[in-house]
Amino acid sequence: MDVIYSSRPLWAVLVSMIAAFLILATGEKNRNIRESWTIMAALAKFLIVLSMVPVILQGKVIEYTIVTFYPGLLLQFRIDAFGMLFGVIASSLWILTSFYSIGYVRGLNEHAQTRYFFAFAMCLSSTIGIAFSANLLTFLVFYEILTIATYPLVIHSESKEGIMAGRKYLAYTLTAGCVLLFAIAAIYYMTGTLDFKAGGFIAGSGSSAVLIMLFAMLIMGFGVKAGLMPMHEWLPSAMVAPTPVSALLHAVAVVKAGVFGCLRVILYVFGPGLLHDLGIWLIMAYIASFTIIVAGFLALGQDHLKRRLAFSTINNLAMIILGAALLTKSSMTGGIIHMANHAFMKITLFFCAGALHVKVHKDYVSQLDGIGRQMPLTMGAFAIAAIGLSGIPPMSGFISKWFLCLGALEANQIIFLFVLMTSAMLDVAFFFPIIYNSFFKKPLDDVTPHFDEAPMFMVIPLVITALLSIVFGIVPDAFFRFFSLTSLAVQNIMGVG
Amino acid sequence: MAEQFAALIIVVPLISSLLVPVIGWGQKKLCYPWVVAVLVVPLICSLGILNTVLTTGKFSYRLGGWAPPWGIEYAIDHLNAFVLVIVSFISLMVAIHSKKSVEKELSEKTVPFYTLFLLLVTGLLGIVITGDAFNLFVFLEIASLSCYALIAIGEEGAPIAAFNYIIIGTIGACFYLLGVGYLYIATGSLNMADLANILPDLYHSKVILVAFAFFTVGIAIKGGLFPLHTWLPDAYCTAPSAVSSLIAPLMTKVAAYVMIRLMFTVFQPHFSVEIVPVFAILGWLSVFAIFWGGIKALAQTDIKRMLVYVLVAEVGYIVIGVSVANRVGLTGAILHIMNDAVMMTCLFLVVGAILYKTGTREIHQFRHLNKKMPFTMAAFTITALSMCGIPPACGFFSKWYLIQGTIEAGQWVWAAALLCSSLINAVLFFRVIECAYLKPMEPAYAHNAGETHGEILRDEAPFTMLVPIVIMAAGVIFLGIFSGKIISSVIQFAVPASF
Amino acid sequence: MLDYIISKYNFWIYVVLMMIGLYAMIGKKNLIKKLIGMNIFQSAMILFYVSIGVKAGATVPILSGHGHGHVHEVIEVAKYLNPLPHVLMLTAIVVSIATTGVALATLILIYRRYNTLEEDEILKIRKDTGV
Amino acid sequence: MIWQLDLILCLFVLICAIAAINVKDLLAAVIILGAYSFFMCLLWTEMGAVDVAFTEASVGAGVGTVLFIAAVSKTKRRSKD
Repeated sequence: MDVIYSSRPLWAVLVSMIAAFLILATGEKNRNIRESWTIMAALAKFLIVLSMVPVILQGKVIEYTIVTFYPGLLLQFRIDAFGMLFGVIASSLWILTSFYSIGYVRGLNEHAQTRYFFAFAMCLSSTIGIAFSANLLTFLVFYEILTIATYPLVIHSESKEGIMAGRKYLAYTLTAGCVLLFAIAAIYYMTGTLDFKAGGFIAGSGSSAVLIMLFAMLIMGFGVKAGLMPMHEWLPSAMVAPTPVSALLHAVAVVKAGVFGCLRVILYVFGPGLLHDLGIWLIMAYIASFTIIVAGFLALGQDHLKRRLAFSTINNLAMIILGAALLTKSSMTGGIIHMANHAFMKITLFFCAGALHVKVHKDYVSQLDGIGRQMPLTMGAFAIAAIGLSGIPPMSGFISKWFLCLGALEANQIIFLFVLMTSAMLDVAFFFPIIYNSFFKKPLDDVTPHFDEAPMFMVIPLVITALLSIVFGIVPDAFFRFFSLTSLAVQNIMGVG
Repeated sequence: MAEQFAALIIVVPLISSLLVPVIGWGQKKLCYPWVVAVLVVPLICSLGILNTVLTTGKFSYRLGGWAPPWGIEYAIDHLNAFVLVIVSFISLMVAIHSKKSVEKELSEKTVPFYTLFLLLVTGLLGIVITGDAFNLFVFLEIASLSCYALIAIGEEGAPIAAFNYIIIGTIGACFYLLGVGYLYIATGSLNMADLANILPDLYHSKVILVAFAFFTVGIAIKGGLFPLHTWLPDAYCTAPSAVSSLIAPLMTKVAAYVMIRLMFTVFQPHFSVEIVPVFAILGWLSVFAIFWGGIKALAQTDIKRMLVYVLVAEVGYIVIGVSVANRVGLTGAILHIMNDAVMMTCLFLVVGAILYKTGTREIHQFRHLNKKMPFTMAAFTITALSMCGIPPACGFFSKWYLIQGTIEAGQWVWAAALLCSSLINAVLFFRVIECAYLKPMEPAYAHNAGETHGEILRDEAPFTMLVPIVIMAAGVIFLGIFSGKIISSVIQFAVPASF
Repeated sequence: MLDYIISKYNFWIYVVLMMIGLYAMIGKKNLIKKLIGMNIFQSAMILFYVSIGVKAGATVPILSGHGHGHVHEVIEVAKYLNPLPHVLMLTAIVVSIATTGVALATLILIYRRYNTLEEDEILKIRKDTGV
Repeated sequence: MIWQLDLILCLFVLICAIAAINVKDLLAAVIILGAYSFFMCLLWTEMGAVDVAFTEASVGAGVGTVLFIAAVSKTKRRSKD
């Protein structure tokens, strides 16, 4: 494989970190200048990331070493197709989220906006770091920075509820960090290397009992952020955060970083071959299935819109992990592409929830009767994304579910096909009442019956993401070449494994 | 030139400390600039020494020109050159920071304070630089005596804490001296290098065993290792803030250095590992130290007292690194000597600044400190994150090596203790951060703090305090990022070659 | 066994003295008593060092020659005690008296604050005042 | 070295040490401590450590006792144990 040495990955990470400090220095007084830093950094980051896509598609990898601690122990960026996919998702959605955030915080006249934008930029910086990291150590470093950078966002409201959610979040993620630190140290001790390798690198370095233990620890560590049950508890609580944060947390950065970590562990540390030999892939798939079903049912019971979306997130993330755990070519394709598709659809849903919150201060599903007449654009986008998540063509969710189902068949595990089907039914069950109520029910008294949308800063991003999820459903390879990147990643993994 | 550095590093602060009263007699205000100026000299000397060691390898300086087995020798290798830099750098930073807090807390006693301050630094530097077992005792006592006196001039309760420290510290020093005596009986030498040559033939002698036991207990007392730490919390907590920010990070670290020096240089590692099961005991004691320190710290509402208990746990870290007795663990221990010294200094300096500005150390009264003292609190937050082991701050990397060490030694419980301790630290420090950065959880705090409801004005610590704090906080990050460089250029040579 | 004890009796004395000192330091409540114990402890240690230097039939390590360059006879090492431990103890005595001095100064501070030197009373006062 | 003398001195030292920590009158205890130091000096002289003995006599038994007496006179004389 060709390796290109370039400092572009570093700049992609640094640009938002620099912006974060510029934001801090600019402060509350010059809001427009401060926001312009965010936008500029987001655009710059996106362009840097995008400029590397063609290189990756040629089958090359881009590498940059920051520091070497020891032979085999270094902070290093290496961009492969899988990392690139995540990088593109995160950096493209940041632009939209930035605009949306500006509309949101100004619409609500939030406090501590500087801290908010600072933490936001730090989050993105570490997310890109995670996407581009070449080894487990680099991954862990950025993963922990992400943990800390998200904390100010979770407690943003500074209410009692927010602080409790923040404590819960820290308790879960920091414990996970410790478990990871131990597991990674043990892997380094056993193998002397931590570099991700398509198809795994750990095979044969220890007894199967030790390997299974390490696998469990790594999945526990990354599974916390991915909301894998029973470690999902922090995620619905973290819904007290402002909506753009939830959007970013639950669609792009934090939970996707967890999923990305799980997939890295499954596909690039252990590898399909080893997991088959150890026989833990099936257990993993069952855990994921359990999460899918239970989260679906729990979502049904939520009246708070954002909490319902949170459980839907847990459900979808588990689906991605299921795809990887089934270890077939189609299921992997489905899982990896679902990372992208879910990101666009889920961020749309959260954007809609935020728009409702800002415009009409409604947070509960039961309050949404007839709201579609007042905010047709918002609820239209909501409908598109919800339909997409349920897996109905021509939205992008269909593509990923199709591949996942194919994968379940390829793995000769019909049961997972049923799991996916059940999940789709549950999706329909908890999304469609919202769509129906908002468009067809008689409006509640306090709903303005004529067109009265949220600020355009908020509406335009959510319309864009909704449209994109249709486009990706029809042409999966459009714009960002997600499909090509996915198949390239799968090819790499299967080619070796 | 480096030869002269080795002498100057002791002589300059020693003589200058005697000149402090002379200067203070004339003009009290001149003491502070004098002390700061004097402390630059050890820093330059230690950097020069480190440079020489790195380029030409280890060397020795004969005091008064007497040849080693009889005369006192300053033997300098990578390990003590490294620790010398830490000690001299931190003492300079604390000295710079001390100006305002000494004026406020010890306005009557400025002159004795600075005299003793320099003596303490002399003692610490001497412990590190000397290559003679008895000379080490003398410097240990110089440092301890100035410590006792400095602690005794602290707040309410300080004299009694200092008295306890005197009693227990003397026992520790006497045990060390007895150890030296028994070694002398067996070998007839006091020079460390000489001892290292003679001792291997005598490893099965009971006298050596007794000496080793006395050394271990003596140093454990001085370093505050659980369960011999009982004097430590009161003594360090009641001391004036300028004093505790010097002795809390350094005294324990220097004791850890002496432990490494004795166990791996004077005695061969295989003696300390195979013939005496001391490391199994020390390791388990450290596990208790970590948990006990962490739990006691959780119970405190006074931030300085909390830090002191965290310090007890941190001593446990270093001793675990020593106890695993392998190369990577020891690397972690030596790295943690540096990292912990920097982190602890930063935290104590921050506490000193907060105490100076707000007059309180109670955590729940820290409200709005992020607005009042943004830079101080930012430094605190960075260091706190480092204590929790968040990369890329330095705490993460020492933890990484320590855990590698425990894995290599197969001590899973020790590894678990290290990991649990980061979680305990997270609870401890996020509690403070919540209090300082966020609105109060209970509205009850709102009126009893008696604060204005208007804009909270910035009221940052004075410049002399802020500069060292910011430097230390930056150090926390930089030492983390460059820890690989530090290990490959210094620490890997400092670890005994027999590993 | 008895032989063994008798032949090394000053080592035994040093151990006993040390234990007396240790007992006083830990068991006594009066702070001055603790300090007395500390002094006993330290001098016991000095006794140990002095005992190291003792040799049967040897004498004080002072040469009976007439100064430098006039030593007529060969110095027989066996005839003299080992002076090195003695020299070390000179330092140790100075250190111990310095420690005692600092401790006494601290004691006076304590007395001024609490008006007593009994440890239990001080603890009680501290507890009552809530410090 | 005369072992009989040695033994007697050792005995005195021991008695003084025990007495010093058991006398309730602190001034008396301090004086006994001075006596203890003095017997210690004799013991050391007898063992050949003349220089140590001189130092101890002047510093330990002399200065030390003076310091102790000064401290006791500034504080309480009676002790509970």
